[in-house]
Order: sequence, then structure tokens, then C-alpha cells
Amino acid sequence: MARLTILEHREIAENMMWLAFSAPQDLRYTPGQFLHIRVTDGVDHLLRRPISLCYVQGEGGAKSQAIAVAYRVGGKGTELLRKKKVGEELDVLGPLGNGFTLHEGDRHALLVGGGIGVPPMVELAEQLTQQGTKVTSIIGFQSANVAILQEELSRYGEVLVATNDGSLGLQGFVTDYMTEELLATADRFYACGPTPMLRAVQAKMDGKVEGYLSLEERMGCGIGACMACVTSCRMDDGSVGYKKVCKDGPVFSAPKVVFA
Amino acid sequence: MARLTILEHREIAENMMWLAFSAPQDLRYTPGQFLHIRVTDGVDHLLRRPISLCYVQGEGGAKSQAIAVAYRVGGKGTELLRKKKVGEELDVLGPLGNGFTLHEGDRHALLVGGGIGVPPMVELAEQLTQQGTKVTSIIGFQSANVAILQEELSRYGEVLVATNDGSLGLQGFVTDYMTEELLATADRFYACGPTPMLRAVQAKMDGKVEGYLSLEERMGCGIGACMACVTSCRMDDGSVGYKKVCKDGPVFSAPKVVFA
Amino acid sequence: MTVRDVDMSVRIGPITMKNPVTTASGCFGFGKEFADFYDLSVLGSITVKATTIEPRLGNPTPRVAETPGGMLNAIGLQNPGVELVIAQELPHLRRYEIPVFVNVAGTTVEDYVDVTKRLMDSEDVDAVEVNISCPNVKCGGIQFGTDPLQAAQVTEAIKRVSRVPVIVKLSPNVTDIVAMAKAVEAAGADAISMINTLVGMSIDLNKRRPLIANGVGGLSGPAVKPVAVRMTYQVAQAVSIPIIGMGGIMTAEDAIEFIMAGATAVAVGTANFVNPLACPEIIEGIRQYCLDHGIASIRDLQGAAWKELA
Amino acid sequence: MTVRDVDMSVRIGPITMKNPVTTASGCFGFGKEFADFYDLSVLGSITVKATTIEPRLGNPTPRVAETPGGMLNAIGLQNPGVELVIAQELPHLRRYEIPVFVNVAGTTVEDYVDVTKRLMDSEDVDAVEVNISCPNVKCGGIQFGTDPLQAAQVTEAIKRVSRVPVIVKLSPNVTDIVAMAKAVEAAGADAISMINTLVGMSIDLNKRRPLIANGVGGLSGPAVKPVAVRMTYQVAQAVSIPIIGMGGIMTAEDAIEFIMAGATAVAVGTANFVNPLACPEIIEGIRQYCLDHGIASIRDLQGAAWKELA
Ligand SMILES: Cc1cc2nc3c(=O)[nH]c(=O)nc-3n(C[C@H](O)[C@H](O)[C@H](O)COP(=O)(O)OP(=O)(O)OC[C@H]3O[C@@H](n4cnc5c(N)ncnc54)[C@H](O)[C@@H]3O)c2cc1C
Ligand SMILES: Cc1cc2nc3c(=O)[nH]c(=O)nc-3n(C[C@H](O)[C@H](O)[C@H](O)COP(=O)(O)OP(=O)(O)OC[C@H]3O[C@@H](n4cnc5c(N)ncnc54)[C@H](O)[C@@H]3O)c2cc1C
Ligand SMILES: Cc1cc2nc3c(=O)[nH]c(=O)nc-3n(C[C@H](O)[C@H](O)[C@H](O)COP(=O)(O)O)c2cc1C
Ligand SMILES: Cc1cc2nc3c(=O)[nH]c(=O)nc-3n(C[C@H](O)[C@H](O)[C@H](O)COP(=O)(O)O)c2cc1C
Ligand code: FES
Ligand code: FES
Repeated sequence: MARLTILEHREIAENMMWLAFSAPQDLRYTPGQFLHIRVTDGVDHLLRRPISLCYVQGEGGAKSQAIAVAYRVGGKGTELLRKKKVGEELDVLGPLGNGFTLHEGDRHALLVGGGIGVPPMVELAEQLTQQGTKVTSIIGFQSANVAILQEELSRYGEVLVATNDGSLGLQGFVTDYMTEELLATADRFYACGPTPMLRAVQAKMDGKVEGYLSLEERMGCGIGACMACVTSCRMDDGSVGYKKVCKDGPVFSAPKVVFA
Repeated sequence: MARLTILEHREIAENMMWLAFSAPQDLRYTPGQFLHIRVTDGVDHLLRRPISLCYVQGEGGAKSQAIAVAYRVGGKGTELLRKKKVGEELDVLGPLGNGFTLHEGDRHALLVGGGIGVPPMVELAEQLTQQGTKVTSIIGFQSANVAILQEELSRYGEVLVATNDGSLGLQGFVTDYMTEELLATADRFYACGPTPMLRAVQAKMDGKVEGYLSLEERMGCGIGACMACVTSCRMDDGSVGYKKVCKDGPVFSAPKVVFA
Repeated sequence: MTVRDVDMSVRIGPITMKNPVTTASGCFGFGKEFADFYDLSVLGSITVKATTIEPRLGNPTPRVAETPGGMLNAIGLQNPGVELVIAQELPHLRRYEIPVFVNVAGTTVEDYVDVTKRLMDSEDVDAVEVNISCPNVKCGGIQFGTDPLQAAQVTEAIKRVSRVPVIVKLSPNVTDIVAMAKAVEAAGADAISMINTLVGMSIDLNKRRPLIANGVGGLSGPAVKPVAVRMTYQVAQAVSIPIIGMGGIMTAEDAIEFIMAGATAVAVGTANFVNPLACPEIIEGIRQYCLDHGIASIRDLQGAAWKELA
Repeated sequence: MTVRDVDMSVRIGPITMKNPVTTASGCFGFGKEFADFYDLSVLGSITVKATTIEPRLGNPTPRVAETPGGMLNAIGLQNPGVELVIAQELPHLRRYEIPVFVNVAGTTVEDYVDVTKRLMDSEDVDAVEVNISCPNVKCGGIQFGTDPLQAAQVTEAIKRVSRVPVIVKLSPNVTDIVAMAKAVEAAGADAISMINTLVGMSIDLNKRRPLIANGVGGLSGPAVKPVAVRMTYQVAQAVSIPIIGMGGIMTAEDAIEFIMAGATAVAVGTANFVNPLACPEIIEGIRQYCLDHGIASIRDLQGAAWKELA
């Protein structure tokens, strides 16, 4: 837990904000982890907001200078968060949870992001590229006005964009890009986005490409203590049980996730 | 009700703040009235804080440029208020209530203020001076570190200061200055401060000088609708009943006030 | 799903409110003060401060305290008594051409009946709201608010003498709010209003005593909204008379939450203290919400949270 | 009035807590997660999540919602069952050398008795806290929490099999909290903890359905503090067993408010989610408050709000 100074804060698409703040000392993180951010010091919005780590500027550990996240202003808490100005402090817990697993030998990874599921793909792309894995990003949005991070991701490899209304890229869904040919070239996939997208991706990849899904759930504590954020998973013994998104996840091995 | 821009905000003594903000259009006011200030847009501190109008910069009506108040940071709401910066907006209701009555023919008025009861005396001194009434201010504080507005008041006439610990001016109470001689020269007195002070002033002045007391009470609405802020008063028919500090007061004719 | 205009009208028994928003008793005085801020005729109705048979001085001060997300009050039914209310407070409200609901309080069944009888002499009363739930007066009605049998008795007694609709206001300080609601419905109540305040306390650490002179006070404001919404949701499914929902409504969204929970109309209380324009802003906000969501009549949202999806 | 050090210790029956702060059940898991943030041995005691005889999966999600000044939860007693709790969760807590209170839940009196009996086989249980008040499980104990007779029965039954002190946790969703407290005291309870959550609801305007999958949830956090303080104040004057007060404690001042109301110890719940360091900060804050105010023993403040001034 730390109070971190806001370094950048600006709108990057309609109601989509880019927020960078100073990194805590000895930052340790993996892509896919989240930060648990308090939006006010008062009690009117008590719970912290989980927001994925998007990008870490500088090198790891004590050398990293800033953490950036990208978030959508949707409800009351993010509305308050948007009002914070450069120079103000932010009460941040984390990085928390279980991020994406990188596999050293991978030659080609597909990064699949939908809407506010796109941000964690940036740091993931960075780290995959660094270890020599080629990256193709497939990202989907409602429409062009809320599209984010396309440019950032294009630094690491090809970016395929889909929008529901066709206002940017392909008209359709991210899964429309997932041809047999493309999947045949991929060693791994990493996906984050709305549940319907994750369900479709899981089905599409099943038996073809191994990979990970990053899930969302409403949280209380964010650290595994309150049992608020459970999600159905296939356990090691084959039964279906609950895992905690905040602690066991948010990232799970794709075949383990059981959608309702 | 208006959203007014903060023009000045600084500490003038220990935990005593000076706050000036733009005046609403067509400001009408009398000294002794109060402003009902919201300290947060959130719900964690729901009730407005009543703070006396201290000074109006510029001329009356549309010509006035700024309203200033002086307040003590004591509880949670004023702690939040203190954090507001120049340029931010303030949600202000008022000026509200029944201020001090000025009497044109008065030659000499005693202004008695204790602690955070001193602020309303400044605008009162200004207006009395303008109508040709000579002003003597008698102000009391716990100690020198929380003394405020002595300089401002000295622009209008003599200022007599008392502190409980003797760290500034006379060691003692404001009433210690109220000699028979002084009272004999006064046509009117105006007092605002803690209840024990007001009670002592009322007793001292009784039958000698006519005047007014400005009272404090915890408020709900500030506009006379909720009955939170009642205080015991002698009614026109001689009985004792409740008057509302927010609407009938905060200023009452001294003999009408019945202290518990 | 575009609608041109929204039908905002609702019915509380035989009374039509042109929109679903009334004021919560005790939070709006007798209207005068708010008339300085806006034209009261925009309101769906006005509900005035509790009235007793005799004038009452109420409790000593402090009478209010701030709490996280809410406030405590223990005004103690200060009011000039029903005679003066009829003579001096109610007549001026007629000019706004909106229904006037008069909140009635007392210590015994006879008190309630006497106030109601007296109010029947006035042409300025469109409904009585029976306050069986004020937590701030010793023997001041709370026993009627926590016992279904006594609640039914006082309701019946008032129904017998009232020629206007009788709204019974429920206390949330009970184990079983549904039992209370059913009891007053069976006793003839024309509508229910809910909730009155939760009994609470704040302690002044410096004085080492309760902050409010009365000791306990009634908790209101956003803090209580989840309790009020839950009770409205439960009661709306158990009775068939209309409900006026309240407890922490600050915005149009809050009002719609109560309507979806099953309230026919809503009352705005504490919000008036924070923002004197709360009521007109909420009314406009509800209209705008309906326009934005293609809702032709506010009545279409009533109970939406438990009714079958269309 | 200067004191050098503060005696922070309090007693819950035969148990000594070195300071008055424990964790609220369900808000601290089994401690593990918070051990990453600080050394749990600073706590006065630790109260762990509710345990049932069989493993329970709990309710579907969403299980939590934010409300003004508070939150709703409907976890639904998810827990691995008493066997696994004894085998895997409790042993590691011994190293902190603080009393461990185990929250016990069930559907029938037999359930409660069976869990308690099983816990008696463990050396790692210093007290059982009987959760007769969880509002989030159908038939999950709430009937015991709202009826004095049933509360007494379950208390007696547990007392008969427990060799450690029995703390009974009261529900605030009742008309008469004092009657509940007296009933469990008469039935042999060694202490009372209060309050559990208020039953509330939030509605998702977009879905037009309750936001929490379970429909209703339990309201906790600062919003409920005035209700919790009021009940503590009333119960403390009516019983002679110690009270563990809770409901919305975020700061040391909040904790002291409960102690002045009559609580012997306090529990911190929701605050742990907002600030994982809440408990140690509150403990230090209480100590500092006592130093600043010349209070030699925290016990001197217990009930100060209603005891005669010294
Ligand atoms: C692991 C994880 C990572 C996330 N990463 C991002 C990200 O990088 N960028 C981004 O824009 N959003 C992200 N989200 C979603 C983000 O947490 C919610 O959009 C946000 O909490 C909504 O807060 P609000 O104040 O706008 O809404 P409100 O409606 O005011 O929120 C009320 C409560 O509900 C919770 N809540 C509401 N919506 C969601 C949701 N979709 N998921 C979880 N909790 C929710 C809030 O946290 C809060 O507790 C992530 C969610 C999770 C679980
Ligand atoms: C008519 C009037 C004029 C005032 N003028 C001034 C002034 O010019 N300068 C100044 O410093 N103070 C003034 N006060 C006192 C000021 O209102 C309180 O100090 C302030 O409200 C305390 O708020 P807080 O957030 O610090 O305390 P908190 O303890 O957080 O306040 C909690 C609640 O109690 C109320 N409250 C607490 N103390 C008082 C009090 N002494 N009087 C009334 N309400 C109180 C608050 O308004 C709030 O509703 C005036 C009070 C009144 C009634
Ligand atoms: C200051 C104050 C005075 C009140 N007086 C009354 C009253 O006289 N009669 C009554 O039935 N309810 C009274 N109430 C309760 C309100 O009408 C309403 O039921 C409650 O405050 C919840 O709504 P809110 O959260 O919007 O304020 C009063 C509430 C407050 C805050
Ligand atoms: C997420 C959550 C889970 C809870 N689980 C339990 C539980 O298992 N057993 C219990 O007796 N109380 C449970 N409670 C109630 C708390 O122990 C406590 O009584 C209540 O939250 C009030 O305290 P607070 O406002 O400090 O949170 C739970 C509360 C929360 C918020
Ligand atoms: S949010 Fe508390 S366990 Fe995941
Ligand atoms: S504060 Fe509401 S009547 Fe004075």
C-alpha cells in the first residue's frame, strides 16, 4: 500500500483515461496483475477499484519510474478518479493477484483484448517481445470513439482491430480474426475482456491453442480475505469449485474456467 | 445557492483560515449573516457548515467582488474545507439569517467578539464606520497563537484584546474591559462568541447598554425548515419559547435571549 | 424506443400526483422556506411536518448530528399544534394546486383521532400521513410502529374519522416490516409510506455523552438507502396498496431505485437540507431518465426489479 | 493528567486480550492474507470466518455492492467446513500468541452443536462466536437471531458442549435488541458481539434487478455506525457480560465511541478492505488517544457515555 504521485492523467478516447503515477519502491509485478485504487479518502465510495496494470515505464524493481493504467469512466468511483490532477496522490494497493504466465520458448503469441480488457496487453506485449516471442494483438471495441492503445500495441507487432459497428477496422468480433491459419501459427493466447468475448475465445481456442483468460468480478478486499470475487473453476480433482479472482486470478489457465 | 470560485485561502493563525471567494451576482447582505457552505460534493459530510460573513470586498450589490470568511479548522468538515485550493469552486448558500441591526444615530458602538465570534465584527465595523458610528472592538482568544483579525479591526478604531493565558493583551476575559466608564460612552453593543462569553456580556450590559447577541446552534437546513437550531427566547407575550437561530437569528436582541 | 414526453403521473388511492415526488415530513417545514427557492407547484405533492393536537416544544438542542453518509435528528415533534397549523400554515399551500399531505402524530390512539378529526374541518388537507414511527419522543407513537396489532388499531381508528385517504408511515426499526405493512393494509390504510428513520446514536468524545441532547436520534440520508430499498422491495410484493418510498434519496437515480423496488411515489427528505433545489432537480432527472430510456410512463418502472421482464 | 503508558488490556470472560481490538468475522479470512501486511501478533485477538459443519459454496456472484458510506455483502457462509478449518486454517494462527475466536454458523441447533463439539477437539480455539445473525443464507441462522427464545435455546445448547467461552453475535434487524441480549445472557452467554449487518438491497438500474445475486445483502461500514453505537449503548446498560462492539469502525475515534457506549472490546470489519493496515492503526490510535487524554487504562472509558461522571 502506498501513496503515489500522479504524473499523467488525460483522456485518450471518449471516457477512457490514461493515468500514470510514480512507482512504489522495489516494484515487483507481472503483466495481468491489477492495482487496487482508492478513489476518495472519504467514506462515500468505500471500496477500492481494481484496475489492471497497463504499462511500467523504466526498468523493473527500484529502477521503474512510473506505472500506467487505462480505465473507463463508467460509475461514480471512476468519475471521482477522473477528477484527480497531476501532482495529487493516489492510494494504491498492489500490484495484486496472479498475472499472465510467460513461456520462454514461445515463438508467437496472440493477445486478445476487448474494451477495458485491452490495457493489460501492453505490458504483456512488452515482456513477450523482450523474451523474443512474436506478438499479434487482436483487439475489439464497441466503436472507434472508445478505441484505445492501438498505437501502443502496434509498437510490438501487428494489431488487428474489430468494432461492433465497423467504425474502425473489421466490423464484428475479435473471434472473426481467429482463422484456422492464424491459430495454427500461435503457441499461446492471452485474453482479457468482457465475459461473452472470453467465452467465445475459450470455445474457439479449445484444443487448438493453449492460453489464459483474465476475469473480472466485483471485489471486496482484493487480497483474498472476503470471498466476494469467486468464479467457477475446474479443480485439480475434476470437480467444479470456486476460485478467487483477486488472489487465484485474475488470470486463469483457459480450460480451467467454467462459464455459467 | 451558487458555486463560487475561491480567490484566497490561507492560514492566518493556528488552524484559523481566511477564505475569500467570488461574490454571487446581486449580493445582498447585512453583517452578522452567515453563509451555508458545503464542504464536499460527496455524501460523507452531508450537512453544510454555517460560517459568518466576515468581510465583503468592493461595494454592495453587483459591485462587490468577493466575500471573505474566517474559520477555525476543528472537525472533519472544516478539515476538508481547508484542503480546497484557490481556483476551485465552493457550493455556498446564502447569505442567510437575520444579521445585526445598525442604528443610524449611534455615536459609539462596542463590538465584542470571542474566538470564532470575531469574524462578523469586521464587516460590522466597516458599515458602522461608514454611517459615522465610532467603533471600539473588544476581542478575546484562548491565546496569542489563535488570535485573528486584530489588524483588520484596528482599521476602524481601537481594539482591546484579552487572552485566557495572557499571551496577548490583557490576561482575562472580554468583560474585564467593560468598565462602567466605557459602558457609559456606548450607545450600542454587538457580541458574538461562545455561550459563556455571551452570557457574561448579557449580564454586564443588562440595563446599561442596548445591544445584540449572535448565537450558534447545530443546524440541519439553515433556512428555517427543519427546526434543528432552536434557542430559547423571550417572546413578545413574555413567555419563553423557541426561535430558530438560522432564520430568526443568528442575531437576537440581547434581552430576548434566555440562556439555559 | 423514442418517447416524446413522459407520463409522470401516479395515483395514491384516489389522489393523482402529477409526478411521483413528494417531500418527506419534517424536512420541508410547511413549505414556506422552499418557496423562496422555487415554485412549489412543480412538486407531485407536499407532505408537511408532523402535527399534534397540542403545540409541542420538542427536544432540547443539539437536535441534529452528522454521521457518515447521513444525519441523526431528534427534533421531537416541535409544532404549533393542529389549530394553528390549520389556521396559519395550510391555507397558503392551496395556491400551488398540488395535493397536501398532513403528517399526524400523537401519544395515544385518541390523540391521533383528535388531530385527524380536527383536520377534517379544513379544506386544505388532501391526505393524512399517520406517523406511527417517530423514534424521538418518549411514548410518542413508536409503540404503534413496532407492534402490528397496535398499528392496525390506530389505522382503523383514524380511518373511521377520515374522509381523505390515510397513508400510514412505517418504522424500519422492526424485525418484520412485511407483517407491519400487512397489518395496516388489512386495517384499511390507503397507502404506506416508508421508511421513517432508523434509531441511532452518536457520542461526543469530548463530553463523553451522546451528542444529541435526546440521546438517541433518527438516522436518515444516503446511509439508510439500502435498508429502505430492501424494505420497499419486500413490502411492495406483499401488499397491494401504493407505497411512497423514501430514505436517502439524493438523485433521480435513487428515486428510480425505489420505484423499481416497488414504490409508486417517493419522498425526498434530508436531501433538501443539502440542496434546497433537490426536489425539482430530482423531478426533472426522472423525466430525463425516462426520455433517455424510452419509458413512456413512470408507472412502467414500478416494481420492475421483481416483476417479470416484459 | 500525564500517563506514561496505557493499560490496553481487556477481558472477555476468562480471556485476556492485550488490547481491545479484534477482527470482525468474515472480514479477515483466516488471517493469512493480512499476515503479508503486518505481524498479526499486534492484534488483541483474531476472529475468523464463519465455519459450518459441511463445506459450503456460498452464494452466486455478484456478492458485494458499494453503497453510500458502506457496502452490501452476501457471501453466504462459503467455507471449507469445520474439519478443514481445524486441520488447515487454525493451527498456523497459534504462532501469533493471541486468542482465536471461531465464528460458528448453522441451520439447526444440531448444526451449531456439532460444529462446536468438533471445535472442542482442537487446541487452537479460544472462544466460539455464535453467528445467529447472518442475513445472507436462507434458513441460515437468522431465525435464531430475531427470536429471543430461539436465541436462548441455541446459546444453551452450545454452552452445554463448549469448554471455551461462548460469544453470541446479535443481529441488528430486530425490534428489541435489549430483549435479545438479555435472552442470550440468561442462557449463559459469556459475551455478546454486536452488530452483524443490517439487511439491505441495491438495485442495478440497467438490469432492473437487485445488484447482488442473492437479492438482499448485509449492510456494513460507516453508514451503520450510528445504529451499532445506539444498540451497544442500550445493551451495555441492560446486561453485565462484556460486549464486543462493531459496525463501521474505521478509526481509533470510532473504536472509542463504541467503548464509551459500553463495549469492552471492538471488532474491525469492512475497514480492513479499505485499508489492510486498519487494525494496527486503530490499536495505535487508541493508545495515542489515551496518552493524549491522560487515560491510564482503556477500561476507564468503558461505558463512559452513560456512567456517572467521575
Ligand atoms: C482484475 C480486474 C482488472 C480490471 N482492469 C480494468 C482496467 O484496466 N481498466 C478498466 O477500465 N477497468 C478495469 N476493470 C473494471 C473496473 O474495476 C470497473 O470498471 C470499476 O471498478 C468500476 O468502478 P466505477 O466506480 O466506475 O463503478 P461503480 O458502479 O461506482 O462501482 C461500484 C462498485 O462495483 C465495482 N464494479 C463495478 N463494475 C465492475 C466491474 N466491471 N468489475 C469489477 N468491479 C466492478 C466497483 O469496483 C465498485 O466496488 C478491472 C476489473 C477487475 C476485476
Ligand atoms: C451562525 C453561525 C455562524 C458561525 N460562524 C463561524 C465563523 O465565522 N467561523 C468559524 O470558524 N465558525 C463559525 N461557526 C461555527 C462553525 O459552524 C462550526 O465550527 C463548524 O460547523 C464545525 O464544523 P466541523 O466540520 O469543523 O466540525 P464537525 O464536528 O465535523 O461538524 C459536525 C456537524 O456539527 C456541526 N457543528 C459542529 N460544531 C458546531 C458549532 N460550534 N456550531 C454550529 N454547528 C456546529 C457542523 O456544522 C456539522 O453539521 C458558526 C456557527 C453558526 C451557527
Ligand atoms: C430533521 C428531520 C425531521 C423529521 N421529522 C419527521 C416528522 O415530523 N414526521 C415524520 O413522519 N417523519 C419525520 N422525519 C423522517 C423523514 O420524513 C423521512 O422518513 C426520513 O428522514 C428518511 O428520508 P430521508 O433519508 O430522505 O431524509 C424527519 C426527518 C428529519 C431528517
Ligand atoms: C464480506 C463480509 C463477510 C462477513 N462474514 C461474516 C461471517 O461469516 N460471520 C459473521 O458473524 N459476520 C460476518 N460479517 C459481519 C461482520 O463480522 C460485522 O459484524 C459487520 O460487517 C459490521 O462490522 P463492519 O461495519 O466493521 O464491517 C461479514 C461482513 C462482511 C462485510
Ligand atoms: S475480493 Fe476479497 S477475496 Fe477477492
Ligand atoms: S437549521 Fe433547519 S430550522 Fe434552522
